[in-house]
Amino acid sequence: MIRFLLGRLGESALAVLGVVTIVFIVTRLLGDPAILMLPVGATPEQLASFRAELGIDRPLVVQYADFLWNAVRGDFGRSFQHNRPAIEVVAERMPATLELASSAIALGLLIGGGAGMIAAMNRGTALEVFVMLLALLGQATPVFWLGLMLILFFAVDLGWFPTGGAGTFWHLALPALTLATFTSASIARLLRSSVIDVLREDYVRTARAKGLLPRTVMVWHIARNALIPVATMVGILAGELLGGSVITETVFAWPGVGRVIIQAIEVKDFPVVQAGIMMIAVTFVSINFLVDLLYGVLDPRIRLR
Amino acid sequence: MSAAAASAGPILAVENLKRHYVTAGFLGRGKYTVKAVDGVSFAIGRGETFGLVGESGSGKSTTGRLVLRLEEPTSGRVRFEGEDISALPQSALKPVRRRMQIVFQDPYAALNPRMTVGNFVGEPLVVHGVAPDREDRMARVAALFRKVGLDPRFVDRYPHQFSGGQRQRVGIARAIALEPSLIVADEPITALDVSIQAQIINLFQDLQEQLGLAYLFIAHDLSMVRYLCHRLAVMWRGRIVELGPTEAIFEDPRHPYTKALLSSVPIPDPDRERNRQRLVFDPDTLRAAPDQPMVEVAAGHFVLA
Amino acid sequence: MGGGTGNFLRALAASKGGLIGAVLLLAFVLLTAAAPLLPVPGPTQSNLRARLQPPTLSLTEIGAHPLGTDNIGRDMLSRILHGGQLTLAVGAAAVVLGGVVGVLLGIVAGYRGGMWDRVLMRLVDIQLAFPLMLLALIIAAALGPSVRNLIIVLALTSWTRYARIVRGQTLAVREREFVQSARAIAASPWRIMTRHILPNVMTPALVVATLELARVIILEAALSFLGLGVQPPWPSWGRMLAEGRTYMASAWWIAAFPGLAIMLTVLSVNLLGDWLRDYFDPKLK
Amino acid sequence: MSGILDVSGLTVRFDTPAGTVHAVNDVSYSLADGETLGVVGESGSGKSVHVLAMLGLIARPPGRIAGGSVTFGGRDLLTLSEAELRDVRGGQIGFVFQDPMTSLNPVLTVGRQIAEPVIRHRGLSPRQAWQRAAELLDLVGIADPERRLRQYPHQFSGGMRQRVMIAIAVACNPKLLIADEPTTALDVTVQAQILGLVRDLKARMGMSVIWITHDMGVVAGLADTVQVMYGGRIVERGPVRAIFKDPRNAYTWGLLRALPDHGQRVQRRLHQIEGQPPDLYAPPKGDPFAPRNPFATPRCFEQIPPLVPAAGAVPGHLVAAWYDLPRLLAQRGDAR
Repeated sequence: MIRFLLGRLGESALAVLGVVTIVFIVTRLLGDPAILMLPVGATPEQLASFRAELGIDRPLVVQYADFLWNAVRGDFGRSFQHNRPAIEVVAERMPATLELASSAIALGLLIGGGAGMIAAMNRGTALEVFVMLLALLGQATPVFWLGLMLILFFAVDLGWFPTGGAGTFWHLALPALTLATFTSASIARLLRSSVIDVLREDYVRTARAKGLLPRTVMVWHIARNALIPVATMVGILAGELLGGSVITETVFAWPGVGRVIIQAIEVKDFPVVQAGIMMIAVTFVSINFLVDLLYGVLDPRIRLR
Repeated sequence: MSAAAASAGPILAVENLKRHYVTAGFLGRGKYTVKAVDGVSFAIGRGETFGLVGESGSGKSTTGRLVLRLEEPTSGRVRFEGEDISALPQSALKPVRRRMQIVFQDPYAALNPRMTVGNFVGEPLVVHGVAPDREDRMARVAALFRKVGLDPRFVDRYPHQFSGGQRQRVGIARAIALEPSLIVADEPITALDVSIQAQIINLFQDLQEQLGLAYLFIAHDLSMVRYLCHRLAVMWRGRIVELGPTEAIFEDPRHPYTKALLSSVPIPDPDRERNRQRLVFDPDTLRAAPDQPMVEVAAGHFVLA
Repeated sequence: MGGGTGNFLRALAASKGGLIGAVLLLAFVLLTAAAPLLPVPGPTQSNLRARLQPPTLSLTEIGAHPLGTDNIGRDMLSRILHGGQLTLAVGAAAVVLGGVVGVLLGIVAGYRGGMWDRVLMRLVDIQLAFPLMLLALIIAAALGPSVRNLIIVLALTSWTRYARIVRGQTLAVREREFVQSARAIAASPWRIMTRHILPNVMTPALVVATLELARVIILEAALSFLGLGVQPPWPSWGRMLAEGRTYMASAWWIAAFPGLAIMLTVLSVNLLGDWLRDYFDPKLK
Repeated sequence: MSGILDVSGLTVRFDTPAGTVHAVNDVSYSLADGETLGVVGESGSGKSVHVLAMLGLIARPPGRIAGGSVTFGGRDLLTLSEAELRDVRGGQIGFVFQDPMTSLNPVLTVGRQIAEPVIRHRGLSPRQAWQRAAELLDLVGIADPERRLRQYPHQFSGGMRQRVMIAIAVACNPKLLIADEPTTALDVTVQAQILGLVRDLKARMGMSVIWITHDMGVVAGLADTVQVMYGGRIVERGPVRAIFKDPRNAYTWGLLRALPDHGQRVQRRLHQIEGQPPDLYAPPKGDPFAPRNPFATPRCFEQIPPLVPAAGAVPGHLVAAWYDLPRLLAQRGDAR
């Protein structure tokens, strides 16, 4: 188990390093930041001094090392839009994003887990078809469109919820539901097929041959095993969810990191874009690390190798 | 060794062959070595059937794959038709592969499900440029089909349209396509129904007569081994513990493991089976030194003492 | 697919979900492909006198707009059909591009093992540690919006899924005895990879492709919604949705219909993909 | 004829997209108290399916019991409700399956898996059940039971897992133990140990055993009665010595002849049964073995032979054949 943990920790660190590298490469792909960031009509002298200030006149390797070191310290430069360290701008939005994302994943597990179990336990019935149809629709619905439609009906027409912003539970409800739709649909579908796979396993037949009660078979022999692939999936879904939060936040004017990133892209405030992306990527990697721990807890074959 | 083999020298001579796997240990506590094959030596004469017998984990299949260089030996030598092939680079093995072929255990995994059986049997001819002309090749394939007792009209079918025994015939047809002098048969009847096993064993016998083939017959089924093999070697934990003429080993087993193994085989005769004395064998009492030589207890009958 | 095309089509016809998905998808493909030939106004042709007209939902009224018009009087039906053309083409191109790259790398990594495998799988892990939406976002922002860049971005988010599945499948197939048998007859690695491994990893790759098409269509719409995809005036479903946002309270149809189009397309692809997966699943046979 | 188990006319079908599989056809037999019945057959012979079906362990659909009755403890198992059947399974009838690697739940401790049926059927507290589980591990010859109970299946070897499966099967002192190819996946030395263990347990606990296998050698040593199945039917049944020494069905005879003779090594050709197993989607009109049977008479192709006492054989020796095998063999001068 310790070996497993250390291994996963190493992989997580490597993943973060990879993210830093991608961000570095992409920001260099953007072209000359000096031209992008200074107003049109800047003199060559101004450009040169700006480049020197940013350090982008030095060799790429040096820039990369510098970028890495700064990233480790959380220094992504100053946001010219807000005129303060980019990391600060992002960090203060982080709680809002986490609130939204964790509500969505909790909601997704609840709805998706329930729907998946209901579908698997009622195989061949109209109920299964209905639940799975809902799940298919949930996976096919674009997040931003769903958000807009929810606003249209529940906020604009019915006036039950605010159209945007944050603060109260009522502000959270619609964006969390929007974001949770895809997650719950995916979990429901995965759990159902996972349960169906487990039903074919020999050990389920053994459990039934022991004359165990259906409830015991369901909980301890089927669900317990069927949850293992779902646990892996939660890590991947977290990625979809964090990505989706960018859009959801934009649609609902939710003051989170995603919205800041989009706004920063529009005005080319790259320090903020970098800091925001790093923040989300690190969150994602951490979630996956936790999911792997959970995986080890669920599956003794991993724990006790 | 049979008289014919002695005159021409062995077709295959294996000397002190080893295959060790290094596996990561528990809790990162260093590595440990699995000695899958640990110093195996034997020779097979032309036209001879040599049995390699052992239970799972004895290293018998690995030995077969090492002989064919499908796996790389850790140390030791394999001489085929007088030539040391253990040091040849894979690219230089092509001519050797014409003379030495393999038949596998599982007739379901042994055929490419996406290739017609005709193309599958004809593939060696293409690879070795034996019959580049398609018409010529298909004529040869038809002849091979007849030789192994398959209807040549089936060449355009896919493997899933055949039963286990027929698939095994397809595998054998492919193996003899290049007219080899040695076939490694890796448990070729284990996965077949009892009523089909005899068909395949008889086919092996017939082909040996017609083509002068030598077999390295790997098996755990001792009754078929006794029937088919001229000589045999018993493997246990990566080493040969006893080697000799088949009858000598069955009539007068010397090694405790051989005795235990022979006494474990159920006899399809109620009277003899019920009076059978099963010999138990305690592996912990036996630890041959790593380089201990085998002792000749009778003509050609060797035991690891 | 040894059973032949006949069996395949018969099984498709016998399944409810698969058939609905296939028919729906085919209808979308044909309708959008035929959009220029249909008797609708051009997608960029505006008519300020007919702006924000509500849908008539009738195909018989000559000169009417069945799905209404947008804020500058462009016909919604025409825009949806033409936008779909682009969405489907971009999606298909990205899925094929990502698929070719991913399948190729997956096979090489799985069959060759060693360094190839380690490097490639590290790359995949790193990229998967990056929420795809964000990856697409920064790359789209970096490369600038254009159809070509859009395809590249989408393919870049897609190849890892193929590579992962195909590599895993290759590892399994590599141990199958027919591959050993191919090595035993001295078949070249190229021959083994193309004749023995590729055909046996194509079905999982095909299943990935359909599920990826669904994902890529949504992602494309999202990027266009954020203004990082297809550029105006050419219509795209995501873009139309973004434009409709402003008029949501007064003209719901501008945002509703493109979203519905996305949903139905993705739904049909997913239905087809689900069925394909079940059809090829050896456990179900 | 009344024993612990009476099977009468059991017929099982599988409805698949490719057609209906005639898996078990009109199978009838009776098992006496304390008897060991060896059921021999190849894949597709119906030997496993028929016992799984009678205890409701086949998937329905596609499986379907198309007829018959199975009397156990005075009740017809086929008419019991699922809840009543659950009380029988694991309590009065214990099961051991073929593959010990996949038959145990990988995420539960071995102790828990042994304790489950004891809690369920004997109503013991978890603590008492754990105690019983330790006794059972000891009974099946696993050393250090207290520690082993807390381990997971992947920490056991194949033979040890099969011992655990046996412990589970006999946990509630069943009247009947059904073993479905329990040693097929094991090495021959391990198989010998398991066979010894089952013989030992049977002597101690006095249960009846149905042992399903394809290995004639295994039944020779274990069974009182042998029942040979082919194409979903019983083709021959009788006391073990009679089956081996005086086979009356050409399939049984062929099977025995196809095995190498253990007595001596003669380089003769093995007797081979020609052809392929029957197509269960479209079973032949007559005797399913007829197309592969060198002794087949025209009637064999037309009509299914009933299972009747063999002429001039020991009591209880039944055969389904239209031909008189001993006479035909004598004509050929080929008696075994």
